[in-house]
This record gives sequence, C-alpha cells and structure tokens, in this order.
Amino acid sequence: MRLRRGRATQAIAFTLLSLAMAGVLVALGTILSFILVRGVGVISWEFLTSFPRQAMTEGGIFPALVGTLCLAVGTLFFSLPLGAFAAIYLVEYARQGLLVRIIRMAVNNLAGVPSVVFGLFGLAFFVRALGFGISILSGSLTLAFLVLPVIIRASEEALRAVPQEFREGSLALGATKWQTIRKVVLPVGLPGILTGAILALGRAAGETAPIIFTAAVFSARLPDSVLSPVMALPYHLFVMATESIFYEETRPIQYGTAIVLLGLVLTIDLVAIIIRYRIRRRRRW
Amino acid sequence: MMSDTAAMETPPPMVETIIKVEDLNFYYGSFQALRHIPLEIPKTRVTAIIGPSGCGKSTFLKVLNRMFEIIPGARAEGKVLFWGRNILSREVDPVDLRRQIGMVFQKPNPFPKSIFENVAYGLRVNGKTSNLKERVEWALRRAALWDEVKDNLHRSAFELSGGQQQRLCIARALAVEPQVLLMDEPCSALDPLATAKIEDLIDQLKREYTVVIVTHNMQQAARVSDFAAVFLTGGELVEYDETKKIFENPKDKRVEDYITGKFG
Amino acid sequence: MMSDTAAMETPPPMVETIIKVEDLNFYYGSFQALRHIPLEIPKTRVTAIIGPSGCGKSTFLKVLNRMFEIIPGARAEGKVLFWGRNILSREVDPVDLRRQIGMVFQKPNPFPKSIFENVAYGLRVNGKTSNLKERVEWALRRAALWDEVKDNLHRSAFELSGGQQQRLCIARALAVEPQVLLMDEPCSALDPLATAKIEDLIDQLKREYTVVIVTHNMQQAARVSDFAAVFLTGGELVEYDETKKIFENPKDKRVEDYITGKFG
Amino acid sequence: MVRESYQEQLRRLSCDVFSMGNKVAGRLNLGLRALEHPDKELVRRLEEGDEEIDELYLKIERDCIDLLALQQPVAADLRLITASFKIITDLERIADLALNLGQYALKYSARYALLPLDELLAVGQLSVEMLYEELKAYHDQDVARAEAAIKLDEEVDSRFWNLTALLLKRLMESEFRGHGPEEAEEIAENTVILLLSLRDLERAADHAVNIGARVVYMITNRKDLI
Amino acid sequence: MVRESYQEQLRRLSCDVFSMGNKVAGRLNLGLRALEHPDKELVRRLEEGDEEIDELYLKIERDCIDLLALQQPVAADLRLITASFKIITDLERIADLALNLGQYALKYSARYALLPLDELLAVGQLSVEMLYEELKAYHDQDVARAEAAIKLDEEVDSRFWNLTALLLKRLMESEFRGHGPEEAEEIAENTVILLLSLRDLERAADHAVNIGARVVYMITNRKDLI
Amino acid sequence: MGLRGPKETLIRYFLFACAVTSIVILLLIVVFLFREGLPLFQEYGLGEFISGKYWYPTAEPPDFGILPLFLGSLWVTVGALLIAVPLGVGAAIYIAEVAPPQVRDLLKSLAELLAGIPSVVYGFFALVLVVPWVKDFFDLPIGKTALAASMILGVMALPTIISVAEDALTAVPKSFREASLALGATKWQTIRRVTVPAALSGISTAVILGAGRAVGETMTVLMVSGMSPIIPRTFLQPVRPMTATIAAEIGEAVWGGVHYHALFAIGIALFLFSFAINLIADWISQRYREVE
Ligand SMILES: Nc1ncnc2c1ncn2[C@@H]1O[C@H](COP(=O)(O)OP(=O)(O)OP(=O)(O)O)[C@@H](O)[C@H]1O
Ligand SMILES: Nc1ncnc2c1ncn2[C@@H]1O[C@H](COP(=O)(O)OP(=O)(O)OP(=O)(O)O)[C@@H](O)[C@H]1O
Ligand SMILES: [Mg+2]
Ligand SMILES: [Mg+2]
Ligand SMILES: O=P([O-])([O-])[O-]
Repeated sequence: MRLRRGRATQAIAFTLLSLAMAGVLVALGTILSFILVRGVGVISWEFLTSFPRQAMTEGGIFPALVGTLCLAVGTLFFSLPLGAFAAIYLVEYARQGLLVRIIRMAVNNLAGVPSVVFGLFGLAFFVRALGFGISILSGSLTLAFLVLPVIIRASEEALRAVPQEFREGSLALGATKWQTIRKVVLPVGLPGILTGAILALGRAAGETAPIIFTAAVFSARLPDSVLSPVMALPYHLFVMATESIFYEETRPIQYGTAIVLLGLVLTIDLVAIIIRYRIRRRRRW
Repeated sequence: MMSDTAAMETPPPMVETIIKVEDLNFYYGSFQALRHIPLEIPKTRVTAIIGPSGCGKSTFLKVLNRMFEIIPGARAEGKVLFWGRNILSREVDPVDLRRQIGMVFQKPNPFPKSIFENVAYGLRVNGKTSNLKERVEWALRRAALWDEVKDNLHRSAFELSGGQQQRLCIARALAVEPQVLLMDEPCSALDPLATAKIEDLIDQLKREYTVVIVTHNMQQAARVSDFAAVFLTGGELVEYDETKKIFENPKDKRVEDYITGKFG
Repeated sequence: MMSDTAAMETPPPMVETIIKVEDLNFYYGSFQALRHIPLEIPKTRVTAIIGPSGCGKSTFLKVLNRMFEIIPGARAEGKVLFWGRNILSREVDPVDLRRQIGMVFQKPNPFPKSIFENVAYGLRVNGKTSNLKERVEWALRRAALWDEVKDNLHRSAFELSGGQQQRLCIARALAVEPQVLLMDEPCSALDPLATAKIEDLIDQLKREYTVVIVTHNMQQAARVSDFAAVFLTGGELVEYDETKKIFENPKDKRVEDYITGKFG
Repeated sequence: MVRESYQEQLRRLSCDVFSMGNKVAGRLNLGLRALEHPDKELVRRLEEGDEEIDELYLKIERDCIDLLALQQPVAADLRLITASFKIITDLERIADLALNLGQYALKYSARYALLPLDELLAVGQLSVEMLYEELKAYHDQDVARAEAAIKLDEEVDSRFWNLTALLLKRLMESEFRGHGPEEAEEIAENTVILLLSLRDLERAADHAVNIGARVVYMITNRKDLI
Repeated sequence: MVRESYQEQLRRLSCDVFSMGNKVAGRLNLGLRALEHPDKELVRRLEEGDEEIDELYLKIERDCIDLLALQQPVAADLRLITASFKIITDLERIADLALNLGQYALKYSARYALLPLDELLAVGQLSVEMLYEELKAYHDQDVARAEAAIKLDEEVDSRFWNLTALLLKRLMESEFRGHGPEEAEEIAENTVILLLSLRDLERAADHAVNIGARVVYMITNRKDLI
Repeated sequence: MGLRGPKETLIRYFLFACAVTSIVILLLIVVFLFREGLPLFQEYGLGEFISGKYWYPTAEPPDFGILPLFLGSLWVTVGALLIAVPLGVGAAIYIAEVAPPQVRDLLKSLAELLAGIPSVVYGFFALVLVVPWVKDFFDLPIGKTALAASMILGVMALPTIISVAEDALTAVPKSFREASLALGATKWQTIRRVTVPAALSGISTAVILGAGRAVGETMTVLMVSGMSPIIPRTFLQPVRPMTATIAAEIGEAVWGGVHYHALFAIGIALFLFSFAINLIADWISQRYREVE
C-alpha cells in the first residue's frame, strides 16, 4: 500500500517529539549522574553524622542535615493544618462570591511570588517586626507561607476529586455537613492532601533564598530552641560553592552535600509520586 | 381528537396521601424551574415523574427532601406537606427530614468503603449503632442484595457490579428506615438486566415504602409505576393520574403526544 | 417451549452483503472478547447489535473499522470482508478504511470548534478542501441538522443541545462520504425527544448508508433496525435474523429469555 | 414531529383496515346480488376473492403484531392497533358470511316466493350500509357516525324477526301445501337457505356493530358498547 | 429471574383465559342440557351467567391492553397476549351461542321428533369436547393436543350436514304432512329451532377451531391454521 | 443551615478563618514590602529607579537604577524559554500522545523529579559543569554569563512546562481523539488539528508559568549569572538579575538604609511581575473555560 502523504509528515513530527523527550531525559540524566558520580565517594556514615571541622573544610554535615529537617518539619507544622482547613473551606463551604474569588486570587498570587520575595518579607516581618530573629521559627514560618499555596491547591484538588455523588449520598442519608466531610470527603481526599504535604516538605527542604535572611547561618552548631538559627543543607552548599574561600578545595564536601540534599528531596518527592500513582490506580469512581 | 382541558381535575388517587404538594414554585436564582405544582403522592405506591429533559423532574425530587438547599441561589415557595407538616418551613431540620425521605441517585454512588460500612453509614451518623449487624443485614435483605454479598460484607463496594452497587445504595437508604424513597433515574447507568432487577425490587419495596421515581424511560415508567405525573417544559405539571390511564388514555393532548413520541 | 438449537442456520438476509464477518475471534491480551463470530451485514439496512453488558458489542464495532488498534494488547483473528476484501489484513490502511466506515460514539463528541469546522474536519484531513461549503451543507442536510444551524454555522458546537450535537457528529461522519456508519449506543446520553430524532434520522440514512448500531435499549433496537444480531455473554453471536423475527419469534431460548427480560 | 416512520406505519395500518373493510362490504353486496340473481360467475368471483380477504386479514394482523412488538405503542396509537386487530376479525367473519350467501344462492331456486326477496335484500342493504358507515367512522375517527350506525342494528334485528316469522307463516300456509315430494324438498331447502341467509345478514349487522363499538373505544377509550 | 411481577401478570392472564374458557364450556354444556330437558331454571341460569362472561371478557381484554401498554411484551409473551386477546372473542361468542341454545330450548317442543335429539346433542358434545381440549392445550402450551382437537371439526361438520339433510328429509316426509295448521306451525318453528341450534353448535366448534389455531400460533408462531 | 446546633457553625467559622489567612498573608507581604521599599523613593526618585541604567548601591552617591537588573532577568528568562518551550512542549506532547502507555507514567514522574531538584543543586551543577563548558566553548574570559544562566534556567523551567502542558493535553477528552481517528485522520493530524488546539490555552499557561519560574528563580542565577550590573548586549555577557541582586546584597545592606530600601523596591517590582503573570495565566484559563 502506498505511503500516504500524512504518514511521512507524521514520521518526521514524531521523530522531533521523541528528540524533545530525549533532551529532557538527557538533562535529567546528566545532572543526576554527574553529581552522583562525583559525590558518591564522599558519602559515609561519618559524613552524615559528624560536625564540620577545620572551618568547614573538613568533616561532615550533621548540623546542616538537622537544621534542614527542623525547618522542613516546622514548615509543615504551620502550613499543613492551615492549608488543609483552608482548602476544606474553599471546596466544601464557600459559595461563589467576591470573597472566594479574592481568596483564590490570593492563593494564586502567593504561588507565583518569587521565593526571594518571601525571604524579604520574612526578614521584615518575622525577623524584624515580630522580633523572632534569625531562627528556626522565622524560617519555618516564611517557608510555611511559601508552601501554603502548594498545600491549599493540592488539597483543593484532592477534595474536588472526591465525587459530588459521595456528598449527596451522605447528605441524603441524613448526615450533617461536617459528618459528611469528616466521614466521607476527608478519608477519600486524605491521600491527595498528604501528597501535597509531602511535596511541600520537599520544597521546604530544598529552598534556599527564603532562609538566607531568616534562618540559616554558616556555623557549626546545633539549634537549641526554635529561636536559634540553624545550618541548612542548601545554604551550606551555596556558601561552600560560592562564598567560601576554599571553594575549589572543598568540592568533595560540596558534592556530598549536594547528593544528600538531592537524595533527601527526591526521596520525599518519590514518596509523593508513588502515593499519587497508587491513588490513581486504586480509584474506581 | 383528545380534549385539551381539565387534565388536573381528576380526583387524586384513592389511597392515603403521604406527601401533599401545594402550589409549589421553584427558582434557580431568577430562573423559575417549577410552576404552581400541585401533587398528592400516595402512600405505598410507586409514583413516576416523567417529562422531557429540563422540565424540572430532578428539581422536584430535590425539593421533597430539601437537597436543593446545597445549590446556591435555589429557593422553593409553596407548601410541601409531609404527613401534614410543611417541610419547607425553617423549623423543619433538613437533616431529620432526609432520614425519613431517602434518596437514590442516577449513578450508583456507594462510598469507597466496605459493603458493610456503606450500609452502616447512615446508622452511624444517626447514632443508631446498636444491633448494627442486624440492621445492616435487614437492609441488605430488603434490597434483595443479601444473598449476593453475605459472604463478602467486608469487601469494597466498588467490587460490585453497577446493578449491585445501585441496590447497595438502595439498601443504604433503607437502613435508616425512611418512609419515602426518592429515585432520580436510578437505572439510567445500568444495563437492561440490572435494570430489570431494580424494577423488580421497586415492585417489592412498594409494599412498605412510598417510592417516587424520576425516569427518562417512558417504558420504564409504564412498567414500574402505579401513578404517573407528567411534567412538561417550563416546569408545569400537566397531568397526574394512574399510570394505566396516562398510558392508555391521557386526557391532555400534549401528554398524549409526549408519550406516543410525537411531541408537538 | 422453544427449540434450543439451530439458531444460526437461517439463511442470511436476502439483500446484498456489504460486510461479511467470518469466524472472528478477538482478544484483549489473553481475554477472549469475541468467539467465532460469523455475520453478514446487509447493505443499506440497519443492523442492530444487542446483548447484555460486556458481551462484546462495542468490541465488535471497533473491529469493523479497526479502531481496536489503538488499544494496547488488542488483537483480532479471522476475516472481516468489506466488499470482499479482508480489512484485518496488514495491507489495508486503517486510515483509509475509517473513511469508508464512519463511526458515531455513545456520548456526542464534537470538537471544540465551530459547527462548520466540525463538519469540515474530516474533509480537511482528507485533503478534500474543494467545495468545502457545499460539502458541509450537504452533510448537515443529510443529518437533518441544516435547518437548525444554517444561520449559526460559526458558533461553537458546544452551544448545541445534546441531540443536536449527536446529529452534528453524524453529519461530521457523513461528510467524508462513508459507506457504512457504525453507531455505539448513540442515544444513551440523550433524552427521549432527541432520541426520537436520531431514530428518525437513522431511518432516513438507511436509504443510502449501511448502519450498524449497538444499543442497550431493546425497544430501540426493535424500533430502528431491520436486522438484529444478539450477542450473549462470552462474546458469542447467538442469533442473527430479521428484527421482526428476533422480537416475535426468536429461535434460541436464551435470546427469547433475554429479550423478554427473563434471562436464565 | 418525530417517529415519522412509525406514524407512517400507523397511517398505513388504518388505511389497510379501511380498504379491507371496503372490499368486505363490496363482497357482502356481491353476495346480496347473487341472491337476487343467482349467477355462477358471481359466486365464482366471491369464492376466489375470499382468499384475498384471508391474506389481507393475515397481513394486517401481522402488521399489528409487528407494531406491538417493535414500536411499543401506547395511548391512542395502542388503541388504534388493538381496535384494528379486533375489527379485522369481524371483517373476516363478514366476508365469510358473504361467501355463504353466494353459496346459498346457487342452491336457491326463486320459484317459490316463500319470502319477498327484496325485503330480505333490504335487510342485507341495511347491513352493508352499517358496515360502510362504521368504516367511514373508523377512517375519519368520527364517534358520532359510529354511534349512529350502531343504532341501525335495532332496525335490522326487528326486520330479521319479522321476516323469520313471515317465513314460518308462509311455510305453514298456502304455497307449501299440496306440492309433490320433489317440490316439497326444494321448498324445504329454500326455507333453510332463506333462514340461513337472513340469519347471516343479521350476523353481518352484528359484526358491524362490533366494529362500531371498537371505533368508539378507539377514539374515546369508552368500552360501554363493546 | 427478573421482571417477576410482569411474569406473574402473564401467568394470571393465562389462568384467567383458561378459567373463562372453562366457564364458557360449562355454559355450552348447560345449553345442551337445556335442549335435552327444557327447563326455565336452567335457562335463567344461562341468562344470568352471560353478564359474568361479558365482564370477564372485558376484564381480560383490559388486562391485555394494560400489559401491552405498560410492559412492552415481545416474542412468546406478546404472542400469549395477542392470542389471548383473540381467544376471548371466540369464547365470548361461544357463550352467546350457549345462551341462544337455552333460548331456543324454551320454544322447542319435543313432541315432534324431527331429529334424533341425541344426535344433535352428540354434535354439541363434540363441540364442548373440542373446546375443553383447546383450553387444555392453551393452558399446557400443548401444540399436539391443540392440533388433534382441531381435527375433530371435520367430524362436527360432516355430522352437521348429515343432520341438516336428515332434517330436510324428515320435514318433507312422513311426520310433517297431515297435521293441523297449529301443529304445522309448531313443526315449522321446531324446524327453525333445530336448524339454528345445529348451526350454532357447528359454529361453536368453529370457534373452538379458531382458538386452537391461536394456541398453535402462540406456541409455535405458525399461522397456517388461522 | 441552621438547626444543627452551634457545633456546625463553629466549625464553619474556624475553617473560614483558615481560608482567609491567604489574603492576610498576601496583604502582609504587600504591606511589608511597601513599608520597607517605598522609603527609597523619598530619597531616590521613582523615575530614576525605573529608568536608571546603573546599579551601584555602594558607590557615593549610590545609583539605584533597576533597568540593568530588569534586563538581566529578562534576558535569562527569554533565553530559558527559548530552550524550555520547544523541549518542554515537545516532551509534553510526546508523553501525552506518542509514548507507549506503559512508559507514560514513568516519563511523567521523571519530568517531575526534575522539578524536585533544589535550585541550589541546579546552581551547583551549572557552576561546576555548564559554566566551564560555556567558557571553553565560546572561549570567554568567564563562563558565568546570561547564556549559562539561561541554559540552566531552561532546564529548571522544563518540569513546570511539561507538567502543566501534559495535564492540559491529557485533559482533552479521549473522545476527541477517537472521533478524529474514526474520521480517517492520522495520529499526527489528530494531534496537530485536535488535541493541541484544544489544549492550547493550557499550553500557553504552561509557558507563562514556566516564565514565572524563570523570573523568580534566585539561587541558580545568583551562582552562575556573573552578577555584573550592566545592560546586556549578548548572551555571552554576565548579567545581574533582580532576584540574585536581592539575595546577594541583603546581607550587606544596613537595616533601614537606602540600600536596604532599594532591595525591597526590587522586591516590589518582582512582586508586581508575579502578579501580572498570574493575571495573564488566569485570564487565559478563564477564556478557556468559556469555550467549554
Ligand atoms: N443548579 C442549577 N442552576 C440553574 N438552573 C438549573 C440548575 N439545575 C437545573 N437547572 C435548570 O432547571 C431546569 C430543570 O432542571 P432539572 O434538572 O430539574 O430537569 P430534569 O427534568 O431533571 O431534566 P433531565 O431529564 O435532563 O434530568 C432546567 O431548565 C435546568 O436548566
Ligand atoms: N480495553 C480493554 N481491555 C481489556 N478488556 C476489555 C477492554 N475493553 C473491553 N474489555 C472486555 O471485553 C468484553 C467486551 O467488552 P465490550 O466493551 O465490547 O462490551 P459491550 O458489549 O460493549 O458492553 P457494554 O454494553 O457494557 O458497552 C468485556 O468483558 C470487557 O470487560
Ligand atoms: Mg434530571
Ligand atoms: Mg459498549
Ligand atoms: O360469525 P360468528 O362469530 O357469529 O360465528
């Protein structure tokens, strides 16, 4: 059978599309493998659990790891309940109206605000105006504001994906609104909300700009309260790679830090992706 | 050839009336979806609501158990007397009302829980948690589903077939012991076999319950109902009578045209 | 009371055969969805495919225009002769085939384009861009939609009602001048009025086209088709005959039970 | 307007019944003419035509069942079909009676005027007229006409009884007495023939009444006349 | 098993027809007994019962139409309904004939044995038997039985013609001659009555044949006998 | 809804309060940005800020012209989009339409992994690999240029573009595709004439959000853009985007000083950009909804 004109065009087009896909994969592969290959030798139990020594030119990254975890958990502590409840209001209670439009606009805008602006805000508000100083608290709150839209949107999406029929079914059985939400909507939407929370966690762990001015320091101590400043992996990597005097010499530590940061964040994301994949596969409504 | 008038003068059915609708008007915002509806729904009978798309059938059902309240801007005027009490009044708690007037939807909508928990749900939210097992079994039996699921009560409701899911939804509604069961096109998502089973079930249910069923399928209305109310576009109730009479000798020419498929 | 045998022995319909299916087997991966189907589809007649859910009706349609190929793991064995040529063979280009065997789906699925562009689409992808306007008008007339849309050809197709959308989809399929029109439950998303219009249209179309329609609605199959093929669970063709005969005197007991709603 | 082909089928059904009815009425007329002027040719035509009527009958019945099976008729449509379904039974019976008349005619000899033949024929004419009227009423969906024609049956009945009584009287009286055995046999046979003809005509009128009742039912759903 | 209540309705329809048939057959028997022993009481019972039959007829017809309008029957179910719909017409006619018999009986005087009454009654018995058989065939969906019973009609027909011929012969021959005018009238009337009774019994058998044909059609969809 | 006691009402108010927090936060951000940023204009004219060609905050007198910073952001963003749009949209189409279904989920997850990589890691990667490569390839004195920043930003914008565009494509009902194929269109014709047009607004949104990501990105550009506050003429020059400027200088700026206020003024500018981008994206998807 003759090869139709359409077929040739199609072959060319598909080749180009495959090349684009390949490009993306190559970029990802290069980044991951480059850092992995260079840095995997550095990773050891000791690297993870010891303090930096010799003015940061040797030793491990323990305080940075701890600091990042503190910040991430703190972020979630503030943003998850707030975001989830806000989403519940938006999806379940809000009637279309000016106020809701404004809330939605606010969420969208928050999502688009560059992280460095959050940093500025955190500096002006938490650090200075509220007097929290450069601390875990300031950093967590700043990051919490940063990831709030992520959580609200993910939660909203998860709640909206709960079919309206479930709500109608519940209400028609004589359940109150809150009973309906608690017993039917939330259980169904929860995995989705958690996915959003986990993604937010990853984001918080990896962000640098907002914490530069609000939480992070380049010193080798563990935090002793929520008002202490902390080391953080991304900031550590940034400083080591650009501002430290010995940046050539400390490359191995930089690769190691990059791997740990990458590993931490990607593991968190991977968990989210897997959860989401399983929700999709399980869903039958 | 058929008289155009006086369709509504027929005396209401000679059985006890459970719901009496008087001069019901319904609005979605400024759009009037139902106009001056009078209707007496007889107890322990199947009343079918038929009519062309958009004539307000679903809306009418939503009024009966006040489910319209979850739609923003929707409002009802007139009276809907349930055992003589106007359920549209503010004093009637819609949550209580919905326990007495259950509803089954177009698409089977079991909760993503086990079969058992689906049926138990209504009981739990009503605080009727004593004898849960017995009550669940009772409801499943009523819905003619017990034999098919009794060994799998703890499997997910989604593993059931569409028709079984719909019967599960009926069981779920029955569990809270309503007096009236509203059904909005309960078979339109089902195949003929499952449909036949639901129709059979409706036939059994009417011994104890009052059933109001909306259906697009004229033949189905003919098969299952004792009384039929024909709504026509604009939200008017044009004729209400025994199903036999509607299908054999409708009084209103428009109804005749509608059911014979001529229409206008 | 009815004989259980020899349902398939009836001679095929006494009109020209346009599609002849011989010993068709169909698999989704390792699941066999159709078993040894023989069927002769008569030209310029309406052939209905009926049967319980999951018996392979949609699958059968998808074989006729090779739409099954977009499903991973799906594969057909046997012969489907279209004017004597086996369309399952590798040499037949499915793209060409689908121009000759058009398809209309369950839910109206116009493109998010204007009414005009919807109908013109098939012509454009086929490079038939001369006389576009005439061809579009011709197709819309054939689909009994012209009068309703002729003043609004450039409005979005989504502004049409469900029934109009479905007729638009039919017009779109007709524009590429197919010989056969496959319809998979084309009315199941429509209300009775729109359904009646489509049924009327099918009645007109059969003067020029061969129509194969899958329907869940037994009454609809009775109303619109000249021939009816009854598939039963397991993907078997159990009886194929004139619709009248199927509905008045089916030879196979299972078919009798199926169409009378007894089943088993 | 939708479901066109179905409406078309209903119209055709109604036309078919109407034309079958007219054919049957024509045959009843033919039967009467045969009685008036016994004529082999006429009777042959009657005999031949019977098959056509039977075929028509079967065809229409088939059409009715097709419609019932395939179109799920309700309301007026359903009444049209069920009424037609029954009307054709009556028509078919009337056609049989017409054939009977023809067959009697051949055996009848006009020699013995046991009855004034034209009075008998007048009863027949009345029956034919009733039939025509009912058919028109059926065709035009005209209740008044159907009811008016039904009323004629009283006239037919009373004439039938009068003529029967007259026949008996005549039989007893004059003409019958004093003929030879052969003639007596002929007279007896004629008596039987006249009696049966009368009876058949009266029954034809009964069937016309049935048809009328069906027409009334079809249009108004009133069953009081059935 | 689904559509139970519909199946139940069909079963009930079939039972109703069967029981109406049995009533009608009983009435035909009653008519015969009335001929045998003319008895005012018997005839009164016949007259009273007629209304019941008419009501039954109307009820069953109503049921058939309800089923057609509400249940969209097809295939065997549809044939059951249409067959029943026609069968009850025949039954109703038979019941009318039975009533006729009773009415004739009152006018009949057994004094002049123009015919051996038991032969006439035998024809009647045969008709009754045919009817019973067809009813059983209907009830049990038994084609063979229906067809066998239809065959009996030939016997009925031949006996009917024999008896008619006999009646004519007798009328011409001995007994009739030489009676007074009064007696002559009585004889003439008896002749008419016997003739009509015979004819009615023959027609009852015809109706039974019709029923049989419907039963065969209902079960097998064969129309050759109709 | 009334009658069910105070509990339901209480819950409702509580949830409402949570929802309103977003507005409060946004307002707080506005208030504080302006409170700290506006004082700049008392000392330094708005016009000069916007159109000034020089950014020398520590010079005497200091120059706070945002133009070079703005252009720096613009160049890297445009550069990033030149890389990310064809690659991202192409990959999105590939994933949604061409890839065999078994690998579709995998590809999408991989693209999302790209989004998970922290920006500082991108920056680090660019620093150790891209920058030297640019330097060597173009034979430049320094590799930290707009090009290097664009390249890495391009990769960083990919996941946003792929993910949003792919969602838009997947959201095109399957029925459109079936209809097109059933009309005798090839797969490519279907993509080009039906699927992509139907998803076009979603794809545009993807591009705009990608641009937003590039504009707002801080750490990477801080590490590889060269940080030279000149008005760029070619991609091979170092630039100093707005975000990076803030991050680099806030530590040195004296709290309450002019420089400090100037950095907040940049913050205001960035905030307004993000606001505008959101409006556009919203507007597009709004229009899209009307078509449906
Ligand atoms: N939430 C709503 N807001 C505004 N108008 C509505 C709403 N729901 C329904 N309507 C309108 O009210 C009218 C009646 O709608 P309803 O859903 O009751 O019709 P229906 O008879 O159930 O139709 P169908 O047979 O298509 O389900 C329609 O014209 C519809 O457009
Ligand atoms: N893509 C698929 N992959 C695997 N199995 C499939 C697929 N599509 C259909 N099947 C199976 O093939 C059988 C026939 O399906 P098909 O859709 O043809 O049924 P149908 O007769 O059209 O049913 P319905 O009336 O519900 O549309 C069913 O058992 C179904 O589960
Ligand atoms: Mg509705
Ligand atoms: Mg299907
Ligand atoms: O024609 P009949 O029904 O009276 O025999």
